[in-house]
Order: sequence, then structure tokens, then C-alpha cells
Amino acid sequence: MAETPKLIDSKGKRLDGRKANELRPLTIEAGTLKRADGSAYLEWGNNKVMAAVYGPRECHPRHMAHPARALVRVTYNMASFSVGDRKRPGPDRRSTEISKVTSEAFASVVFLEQFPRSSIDVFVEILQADAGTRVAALTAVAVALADAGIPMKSLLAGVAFGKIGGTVVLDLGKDEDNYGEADVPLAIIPRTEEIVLLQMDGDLTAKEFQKGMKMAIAAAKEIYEVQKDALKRRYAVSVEALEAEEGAEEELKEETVEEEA
Amino acid sequence: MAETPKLIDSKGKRLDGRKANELRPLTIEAGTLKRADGSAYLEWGNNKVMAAVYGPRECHPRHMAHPARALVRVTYNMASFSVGDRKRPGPDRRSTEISKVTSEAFASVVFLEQFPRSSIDVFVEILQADAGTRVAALTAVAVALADAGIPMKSLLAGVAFGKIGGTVVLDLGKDEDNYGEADVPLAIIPRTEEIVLLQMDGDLTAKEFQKGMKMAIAAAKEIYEVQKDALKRRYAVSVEALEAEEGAEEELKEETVEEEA
Amino acid sequence: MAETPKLIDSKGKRLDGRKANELRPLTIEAGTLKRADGSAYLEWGNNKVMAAVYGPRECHPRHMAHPARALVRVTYNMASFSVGDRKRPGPDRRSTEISKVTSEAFASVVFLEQFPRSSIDVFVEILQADAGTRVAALTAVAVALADAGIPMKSLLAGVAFGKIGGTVVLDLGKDEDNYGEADVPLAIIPRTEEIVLLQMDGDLTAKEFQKGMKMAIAAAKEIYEVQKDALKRRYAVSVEALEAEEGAEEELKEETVEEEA
Amino acid sequence: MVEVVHELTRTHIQRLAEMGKRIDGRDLEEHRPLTVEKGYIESAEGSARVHLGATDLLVGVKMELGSPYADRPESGVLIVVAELRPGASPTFELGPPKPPAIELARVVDRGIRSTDTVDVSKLGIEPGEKVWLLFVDIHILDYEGNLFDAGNYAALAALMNTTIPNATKLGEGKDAPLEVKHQPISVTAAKIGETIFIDPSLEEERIADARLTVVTDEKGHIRAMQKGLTGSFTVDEVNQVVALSQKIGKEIRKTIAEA
Amino acid sequence: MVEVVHELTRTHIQRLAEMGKRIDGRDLEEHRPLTVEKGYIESAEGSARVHLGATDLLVGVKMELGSPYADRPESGVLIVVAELRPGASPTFELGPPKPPAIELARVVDRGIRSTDTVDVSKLGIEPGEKVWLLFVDIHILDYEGNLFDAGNYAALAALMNTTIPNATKLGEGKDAPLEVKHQPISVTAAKIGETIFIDPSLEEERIADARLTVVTDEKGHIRAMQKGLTGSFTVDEVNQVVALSQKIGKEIRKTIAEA
Amino acid sequence: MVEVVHELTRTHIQRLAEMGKRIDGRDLEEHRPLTVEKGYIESAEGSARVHLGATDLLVGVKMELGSPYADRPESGVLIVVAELRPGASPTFELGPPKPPAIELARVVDRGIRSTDTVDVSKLGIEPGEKVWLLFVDIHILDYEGNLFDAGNYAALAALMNTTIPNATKLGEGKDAPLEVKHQPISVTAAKIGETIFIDPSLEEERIADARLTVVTDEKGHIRAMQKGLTGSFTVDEVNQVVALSQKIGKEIRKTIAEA
Repeated sequence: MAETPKLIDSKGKRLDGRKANELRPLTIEAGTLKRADGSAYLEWGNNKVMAAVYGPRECHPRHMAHPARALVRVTYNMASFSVGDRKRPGPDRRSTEISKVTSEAFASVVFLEQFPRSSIDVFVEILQADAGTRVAALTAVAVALADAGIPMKSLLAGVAFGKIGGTVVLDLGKDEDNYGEADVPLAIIPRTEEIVLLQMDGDLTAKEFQKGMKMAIAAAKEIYEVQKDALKRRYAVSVEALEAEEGAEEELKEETVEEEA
Repeated sequence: MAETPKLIDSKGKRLDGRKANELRPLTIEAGTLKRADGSAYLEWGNNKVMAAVYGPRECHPRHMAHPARALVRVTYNMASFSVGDRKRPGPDRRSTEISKVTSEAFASVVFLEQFPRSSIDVFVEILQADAGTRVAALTAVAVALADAGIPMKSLLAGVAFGKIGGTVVLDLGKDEDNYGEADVPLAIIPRTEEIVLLQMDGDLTAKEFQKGMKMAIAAAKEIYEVQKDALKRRYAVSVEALEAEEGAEEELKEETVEEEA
Repeated sequence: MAETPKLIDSKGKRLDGRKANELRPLTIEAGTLKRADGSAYLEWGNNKVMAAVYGPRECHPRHMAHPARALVRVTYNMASFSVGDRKRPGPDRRSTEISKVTSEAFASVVFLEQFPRSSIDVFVEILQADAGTRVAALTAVAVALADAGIPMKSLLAGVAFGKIGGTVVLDLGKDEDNYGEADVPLAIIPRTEEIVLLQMDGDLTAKEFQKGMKMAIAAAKEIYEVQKDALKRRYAVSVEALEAEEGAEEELKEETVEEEA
Repeated sequence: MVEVVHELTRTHIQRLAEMGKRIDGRDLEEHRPLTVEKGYIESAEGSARVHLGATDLLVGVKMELGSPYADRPESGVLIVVAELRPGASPTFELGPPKPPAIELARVVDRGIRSTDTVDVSKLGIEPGEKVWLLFVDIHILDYEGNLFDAGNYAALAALMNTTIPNATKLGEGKDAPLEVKHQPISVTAAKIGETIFIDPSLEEERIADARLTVVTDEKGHIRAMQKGLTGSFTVDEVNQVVALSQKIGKEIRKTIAEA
Repeated sequence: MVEVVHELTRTHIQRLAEMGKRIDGRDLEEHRPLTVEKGYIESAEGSARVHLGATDLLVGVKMELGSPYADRPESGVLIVVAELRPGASPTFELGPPKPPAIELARVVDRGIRSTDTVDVSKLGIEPGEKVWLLFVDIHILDYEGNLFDAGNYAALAALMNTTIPNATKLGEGKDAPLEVKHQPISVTAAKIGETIFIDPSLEEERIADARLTVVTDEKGHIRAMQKGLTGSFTVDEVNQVVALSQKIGKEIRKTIAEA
Repeated sequence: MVEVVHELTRTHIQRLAEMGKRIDGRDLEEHRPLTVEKGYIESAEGSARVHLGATDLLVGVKMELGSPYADRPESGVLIVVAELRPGASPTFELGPPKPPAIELARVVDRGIRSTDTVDVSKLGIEPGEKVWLLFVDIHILDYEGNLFDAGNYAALAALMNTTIPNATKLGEGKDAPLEVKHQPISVTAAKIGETIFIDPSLEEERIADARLTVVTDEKGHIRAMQKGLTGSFTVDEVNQVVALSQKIGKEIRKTIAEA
């Protein structure tokens, strides 16, 4: 094994120059695909992520439909060229688990009862993978769902914290993830600070965990601003371009965004 | 290849001290699982077997349902740790064949016409495998079906005979199976002596075959006593413990056992 | 790699003695299977091909049925022993593609609107493979469909041309295919000269392509005669043997053949 | 509807049986005409096409270089695969082998393997590294009943026709015929009501209560058995089928040897 | 119908919870009786059967020789697989592992791996060529809730019971006990309404809003977590579950060590 | 309903065609705007993102070390895979590649392979043991028609952008650009009624009777063809599409080279 690099210096500066509680650069664009009902493209550090939403639509296969509510199905997929060694196409155990917990996270915020027997199908593609792909995916999916006009209690912000060189830090980069001591991916409802996705492995004291959670909640609010901004830019364009023909549909979307704001 | 051990001595004594027509120790316990409709746990030599029965229940997938009778589907499975070299999970060709012939054997005794469009699903797990797992499985399944209250013409007893060192013997152990000259697994209706499962490979004259069949039929009656005993112990307990709440259902089961006795 | 053999001599004579525009020997027999609704067996060079047709019949799975027309599904399969190195059973990418384009070719000539919600299922087995298996398969399938009494605008003739040693030739043999410079499999409606299947790889100028197409169209008419002859022999027999019991059905078949003639 | 048809067929077949007759005119203990064509497929190392009545199938034997099993590093590997191709019957479906195909392959395999028809210990090349894999592929063309017997006959005939491609594929020595040490012959009986029918046709198979296959060798020893379907046999019936298998096996063995 | 029953159960469970009680008589922070039987399966290199209340499962540890991962040529390989066998519950189906089985395997794996419970770097044999593969197979027999904890307990107990088959399978040296360096213990809580229930039974699991599993080590450090289901936790609730996991983990660790 | 809409679209498209026009304003022989962005994905050895009108797809080229084919022990291996990701269209489904994805991959492959665009014989490392595997993965992001051409353009552009990771992955020598010897360009026509439309949009594709793809090289030679859908072409129409492919191919080749 290669030697562990020094991930954080005595002044708390990280390999890429970030401070402990600093996120990597994050940009989001909403409505990037033509065919999907909603979509979003996200770059976060070196992650490149595309999310597409279809629905609410008739649930297939039918026996999976729920008589009283919609099913949210998120499929997380890594493109074969998104990582150093080619990933074989198709779901593996890791992506199956991420798809499951991400679907559960969004089921907590979508108003499922409005769409009995339906499915809301979300496909999120990691086109290029840096660390933190699952929270990047989750953050993009939230915007794509809003772009599709799916009514939600709130957007969700995905964010991770971890520990490197004994220090609790936010949003691990690739080397930090490989050589660090803990990683805690989260999905947070920004306004209420509720936790809807939480995974962890590594080694943390209860105190370190609590410290990290505080950083993550603060970061979730930052991320939320970037998400809302993406949606506002999208609908600023939309209003001009689409007002006439897509009026009714757009109104619903606007409302969703309003609620968030 | 390793040298063949001497499987039987001049006095007809086998490696483990048994006589030619002697079974390995056999114990059965009925009703060992909470979720299943019927269940049984069996130890036979070093075999450890758990059988679970669900049904009669609605047959899935529906297109497999028979309009006039129930479908009996036995799934025989070896746990990955049940053998020396880890078995890969999932059905292989051997277990598929055993599941098929075992399902056919039970279809000969269950009163299928009482449950049109239904399935009776049996899952039998080899937790630890000695030789003779398929007849051990079959013997356990018969008890689990009775425990589930499935009406049957009769219990089935599973038993095998074979040939080692030129001698026809009952119930081959692992070394006898590996180095012996023939193996004949059977399922027998104890009272009528009808044969409902019969497989064989090896080398037997017609005379040797006839001799083995006689031994097997006698053994089936012994095994049948152990099966009935397991069910009696189960319902002795049941009567005390469950009389009040499960009355009606138990009556049906008792009747099934009565018929056997 | 082995050295490229000289595929064509200065007099235009090929390895097996054929001229540039000469087909390998071709024989077809119709009605070779008992269970199938229609069938044909073909030998072409060293290709041995069996085609079986079932239908029109209810389409399974149902969700694939088309409300206004029949579905033609051709499954092209190479037997595991049909080639030098054993082929693993099951569809591979090559056979999936051939099945798709062959299905599309036949959808252009079958009167699909006569059989809404139905499927016409064709299974064609390459029992022994020389070069040109897909056009051999296609030629056999056309006869099997007619044998099944499926109404068609026309039979289809399959034929290939290619380039070897710089010369455009018809119907490549195995060595010609391995070492040649181009291969162009085609399905042609003989009377109208329409192209319903066309694939190509290699290197051809537009002129060479045009030259090859002329040869292929002439050859398609030859092949068509062999196809019709197979059907006439089949119905000559049929008329004697089956007139009484299969009268009505046979009439339909005769008509189909008449139309062709 | 299908049920009703089966019930009528059943009654008809049973009535004929009382007179010792069958719907296709055979005696109860008579198998259908058997034709065996060895060497039908040139691309295989061995092959045979068999018609047993209207049942039509091909076996191709392919020999490839591969790795041995860890527990038998010096032995070649024999693999029997059956494909119930969907062209052979409206009841056969596309997709990976289902239980009936697996049972067929395993029963044919059992007859060959338990007699050491092929001595796989002679098919090693480099111990632990490289051995011959011997694939016996059963390909059904037309299914009119009794695939166990037809498959066994074609597999045996194809093995008798097999050439080890030493020169062609291994590049060492000469191609040489595969030695076939035994001729296990399978005979299958169906039980309908109380009657035993040898070599059941498709119509008989469909309504049969029970099925019993017995494979015997040239000494008349029993080498493999398989009971199927949901009915039962008495011990006497089993013994009767064993005796018939021994007797009929002799004839069939001769037919295959002479093909 | 099922929905209505769940709603009634839910109301009942929540009313009891207001009084700090549960339908099976336990306290909110009390786990079900745990029994651990190490060495239950002789054919495995290590094994344990665990009952957590009526939840009944087996873990077998198999050690086989195999190839390392390309990026860790000198390390053995640890593989955790869970099979929700269809005999264990009417809701489990035949077929390849579905998401719940995969999640179970991965959460149990995470607890073992993040603590280096087994030092895989000591399970290499020939770098890049041959290493020990350590399969931890979780086999569910009877499903009555909380498979994450039961699976973790059985996996740990089975590893503590494992013998490296140096002599038996590798033919070098002596069989020797596998060193188990840490004892990660999983404790799972369900949230129903506003109440936290430790070690949810099946009835509780079915109606739970959210689930949180926390794995702690012998120092009380957090080593793995997994939140599930469609509800949410507040940060305070998460911290509460962490504290409970630390406390209950100690007891359970003792029970497993002494089994 | 869908059928009716298609019929109306069809009538509309055909009427416009009579005037030499198309619903998106293009001429019949005009392709949609093409943008090519080489090097879009840093984690790949080569990549390109292509927009052909609203059709949006990515090709990533990955180079890995692996084993050669037995019959070409000294050559590298080129593998083209297409994934019709379900986010790209409501008609694309999860699961293993279906026939349309396989056809797409094989047609793109055919163009690259028949021209020896990449000289795989130079991608061997140790004969018979170790060679470069060159994976060309076509990942559809947004499907608005004519994937064959877009896939071909992106694959070619990605190959032109590819670096052989000699130092990075093999640890020998320096990373070096992959040599691209030819520029095969695919041009696809749809036939609707009697009219030929170049580069069909999704709307046109849906109602097309027949489709013809012609791949030509820099000399104008034909290197690959694929006819699809259930209609037919006359020989004259085929020749017409060949000529158009030669002509349009030149422009596109230039666009890709300059990207």
C-alpha cells in the first residue's frame, strides 16, 4: 500500500487548500435534459452528475404499485468511465444500497399521497467520480425533482463530513476519503435540520460525531442556497421562453420553488 | 486420487460400526419455526436440515396456477457453509433436479384437488451435509407438511440404499457414498410400499437391486415411526399451549396425524 | 496470424472452383418438422439450417402484443457444435443483432394486419455453420413461413456478395469470408428487387457496391426458384397424403404459393 | 379444454391397453423405429442425429482445451448440456435451461458417467493446468416424446463417432478416435393406470401417471435410474421395467453399434 | 386490509409507549433475549447460531483459497453475503439477493471491516497469487425483526469460532484459530411517532417510521451507522441512539464473548 | 392514441417533404447542428460529449490490462458497449442491454473495426498473456433521434482524444496518444413514404418506414452499412444514400477533427 499522505497541516489547511469546514466548489444547473420531466446537472469538486426524473407516471410492474401513494425509485448508477478502473456496467452491491437509502430519503419529503398507484422514477448518473458521489447525486436529484414539478415538503441537501489526521472536516475529497479515518454521508432537510439519510464507517467518538453534525447542518444550508439558485435561474429562463405553451405546468413548478424560498 | 478405504469388514461391520441394514441416528422435531405455516428440523447422521412450508396460498406467478388443483413446489437448497468447499449461493443443476423429483414425489400424496389455484411452497435447507441429503430433506419435508396441516394420503419416508465393497447396505455415510459402488435414493409410502421417488447411479445387478429394495422398505417403516413421533410430541405441546387460540386450525392438523397413526 | 491464401486466380476461379457470380450448392426441403406449424431444412455450401414457425398465435408476454397487427419475432441461434470452437449456449450480441434485422426484414412482407394481437414466432437453428449463415437462415425462414401458411406479399431471398482479392464475388465461402475484403448480406424481394435487409463491413467503392448489388439481385431470383421448388414438392406430397383431413388449411397454403409463382 | 382432451385420450389409451394395444399400433413393450446417423455434423468432433419415431434430435460432441476440476487435476471433464430449443415444441420456451432440460441432461449424464463410458482420466494433458473438456450437447429438433432414451442413444452414438483433435486443436500428436468403453442403454417406461408402456410417445407421456427410466450396460447391470411424474410404482413394477430394460437394451445397443 | 391492521397496531404500540411499555412486555431500551451457539456447523471453518427473541439465524464462515484484489495483492479478502431464505418469512422470495439482503450484508460488513475485526493483511499467502478468501454467510432461518443486530452478533461469534484451515486446505502448517482483534457491536433503534424503541420486533419494524443502526467498538467509539426507512431523525435523537448503543453494546459484547 | 398522433405527424411530415421541407426547418439533406467536446471526462483515457441537435451523448474510452483472444494472442481487444440509460428516454428501461442497444454498439463497432481506425495489433504487451483492452462506452444522456451517427461521432472523437496509460497503468514507458489511423463517418437516412431524410430527428424516426446507415472513410469508400426498420429501399435509393453519406461525411469529418 502507498504511504498515507499528510492530509491536513498544523494550521488546519487541507491538501487542496480548504479549511476544515469548507466545501469543494459546487455548481448546479436545472432543466438540462429535453426528454426527462425534470433534470439537473451538478459539478461538485471533480464529481459530474446528471439526474433525470420521470413521473409521476403509472407504476411498472403494476404489482409494485401502492394503492394509496406514489413509489419513489431512485437508481444511482456510475458510468463505466467515471472511475480510474473501468466499472462494469450494471448495478453492483454498493450502488444497490445507495439507490435504496436514497429512495427512502426522498420518500420522506415527497407528498406521496397525491399520486396513488404512481411511480416517480429518478435516474442519477455519476459521469465522473470524485469522493462523495452519493451526496452529490442526492443534491442533484432534489433539484431535478423540483424541476419536474414534484411537490415536496422541502428540498434535500446532501453533504458529508469525516475525519482526517484526527480532525473533523467537511466534504472529503478523493485522497481524504481514501486515507481518512471516517466518512459520514448525510441527507438533511435544511430548514428543519432533520436527518433523512445517514451512513457512516470509520472511527469517531461521540463528541467528534456531534461536532461533524454541526458542520454538516451549516453546510446543508449553503448547499440549499445553491439548489434554489439553480431553480430560480431555470425558471427565469422558463418564464420568458415557455410562458405561453407550458403555462399551467410551470405554475405548479413555481409554487414548489416558492415554498422552498 | 486418494486410495479407497475398506468400507466394510469381513463380519459385515461398516466404518462407523453399523450393520448392513442399520440406519444412522435420526431425530426429528416438528414446528421449529415461528413464521412458516409448518416446519421441521432433522438431524440424520451429520446431516442438519430445516424444512419450512407455506400454504396452501395463492399461487405466484398466477399463470402457473392450475385451475383444478394445488401446485406443490419444493425448493431444495444447500447452505453455502454446509459442505467442505463453500457452495456458491443459488440453484445449481443438482439442486434443480432434486427440487423437481421431490416436488413430484409429494404431488403423489398431497390431496391437491382440495386447493385449486393454490400453491404449497416448501423450502428445505441443508445446513450441514453428510451423505443422503435428498432423502433427509424429503423426510423432513413430510413432517413439515403435516405440521402445516396439509392433508395427505400418507407421510413419505425418504431412505437410500447402496453398495459398498460388494455388499448391499442401507443409508450410506459420506465415505461410503464417495467410495461405494452404487447409491439408490428413494421415497416410499410406508404403508403401501409404493415408490414415489427413485434415482440410482452406480452398478447393481437386478438381484442386488431387489435385495436393497427390501431393506429400504423395512427402513421406511422405521423412519415413519420417527416422523409420527415428532408430530405427536409437537401436538402434545400444542394442545396444552395453543388449545385456546388456535383451536380450529389445530383440529385439522390432529386429523392429519390421526390418519397417519 | 496465418498467411492469407490466394482466394481467386487470374482466370477468376475461386478456391472451390466457383466463378465470381456462382452460388454454392443450395437445397431446401419444406415441412421437415412435425410439431412446428411450418418448417424448412436448408443446406447451402456446408451450412445446415433448420427453421421452425409457430403462429399466428396469442402473443406472450401480452404487453408486447400490438393491437392492430401481428409481431414477427425471428430468433436466430447457432447450435453449440455448429462451429469449430464450441459456442456457449444462449444469445450473444451477434445473434441478437441478426435476430433483430431478420425480424424487421420479414415484417416488411408478412400481412401483419390480418393478425392483430398475435405473434408469429420463428426459430432458426444453425446446425452447422459455413459462411453466410444469416442469409441461409433467412432463406430457410421464408420457406418455413410459407409452409406454415402465413400470408406474405412475397418470399424473401437471402444472399450475400463480397470482395476477395480485389474482385467482387457472390456468396462468400468460409475462407473467403475470413480473408476477404468485404461482405454484404442482403434480403431481397425477388420480383420487385426491393432491399429489406442490408448490412456491410469491409471496404468497397460505390462502383464495386453497385456491381455487387446487380449480382445479388440476379442470384436472388435463382434462390427464389429453389424456394418455390421446395414448396411445390412439399405440396405435391401434401395433396396426396393430406387432402382429405387438412383440406381447408392447405388451400390457404397453396394460394400463398400460387401468388409467388 | 386441454384437460378434457387429455381425459378422452386417456380413456382411449387405457381401453386399447386392456387389449395389449397402443394408439400407434405398437405392442406395449415395443419401442418406436430408431434410426441413428453418426457423423451428421462435420464441425463437431463427434455427432449423431437420432429419430425415435417422430422425435428428432442431434447430439454434437465438442472437445476443447480447459482447466480441470480442483479435486481431479489429472482428469478431463465431461459436461452434458441439453437444450429444449423452442422450435421443437410449442411448450418449449426461450431462455436459460429450465428444470426439464436440466433433468434430461443429468439423466443422460448419469448413464454415461456411471459406466465410465468415456475414461476421463485419459483426457488430462498437463495435470492441474490443461485437460480436454468434452461437451455433449443435446439439441432437440422435434419433440414427440421420450427424450431421455433418444438423448441417451444420440449421446452414445456421438461419442462412438468422436475424434480427439490432438493435432487440430492441441497441436500435439495425431487426431485419434475417442475410446468408448461401455454402451449404457436407456429404456423408459410410462405407467398409465395399471399398464406399463415402453418408449412412450408424446400423447402417452402427456397423460402418464409415472415414468421410469432404467439404464443398463452390456452385462445387463443396472447403471442409472430415474423415476418421474407424480404417480407411483410398486416394487414389482419397478422390477418388471428393469427386466424389460435389460432385454430391449440389447437390441438398441446393436442398432447403435451398427449405425 | 394489511394497511388497516398496521394502523391499529401502530395506535396500540404508541399508546403503550406513552407509558414506557411495549407489546411484548419489554422496556423501550431493552433488547430481546439473546442466545448465541458457537460452532453449530461442523462443515464450516467457523459458525454461530443466534436467537434474538424469535429471530433465528446462522452464520457460517468458510475459508477458501483464491486470488487477491489487484489493488491489495498481499491481503486476504473478506466477503459478507446475506441470504433472506424464503423459508424464513412469507415476504422473502427466491432469486438473487434483493436490496434488503444486500443492505443487510453491507451493514454487517461495514461493522466488521471498519474495525479491522479480522486483519486481512495477515491472510495473504503468495502475494498477488494466492490468499485466503473469508466468506461470512448470513443465513436467515426465521425472521422476527432486527436482522442487522442479529446478523452482526452471529457474524462476530462465528469469526471468534473460526479456525484457519492451514493444514486441512492449504497443506502447510497447522490449523489455527483466526485472530479477532475487535468486537464491534450493532444496536438498532426504531422510531415510531416520537418514541425510540431498541431492538424492534417484527411487529414494531413493520410500522416504524425510521430505523437507525449504530455499531460501536469496545472503547465506545462509533464505527458504523445506517439510517433506514422513510422517516427522519433529529440530531438529538441520533445522539440518543448513539449513547444507547454504547451502553447496550457492552452487555451484548459480554454475552457473545462468553457464549 | 399514440398511433393516431403518429399518423397525423406522418401526414404533416410528408406534406412538408413534398416541398423539400422538414418540421424543424431543415433541408432534407441537412443534418442537425453538431457540437463535439473532446476530453469531457478526466477519469477516462479518452472521451467526448456530442450534441447532434438535442441528442446528447458521451463516449468514454477506458484502457485496461487484460487477456487477448485465443485466436489473436498478440493483439489488443476493442470492445464497444452502448447503454441506453433510462434517464435519456421514457422508452429506455433498466436492465441488461436490449436489442436496440446491442445493434447500436455493433454498428458503431463495425465502422471503427472495418477501417482499422485503431490498430489493435499495436496494443499487445505480452503475447498470449497481457494486452490492452480498449473499452468504448457509449452513454446516452438525452435521446432525440439518430443514435447511430451521434454514437459514431462521439466514439471517433473520444478515440482521437485517447491517451495510452503506459506509465499510469502499466508502469512502463510514458503515457502516449493513441494513434487513430482513419476517420470513418456514419451518415443515417430515414425513408418516410418515398422521401429520404438525412439525420432523422426523434419525431421522424418514430414514423420512418426504413433506415439506412452508411459509413464512409476519408477516401469515400464504403466501410459499413446497416439497414433497419420494416420498410424497404430500392437499389437506387441505396445508391443515393451512399452518395449523400460520402458528401456529408466530409463536412462531419472536418468538424470532428477540429473539435
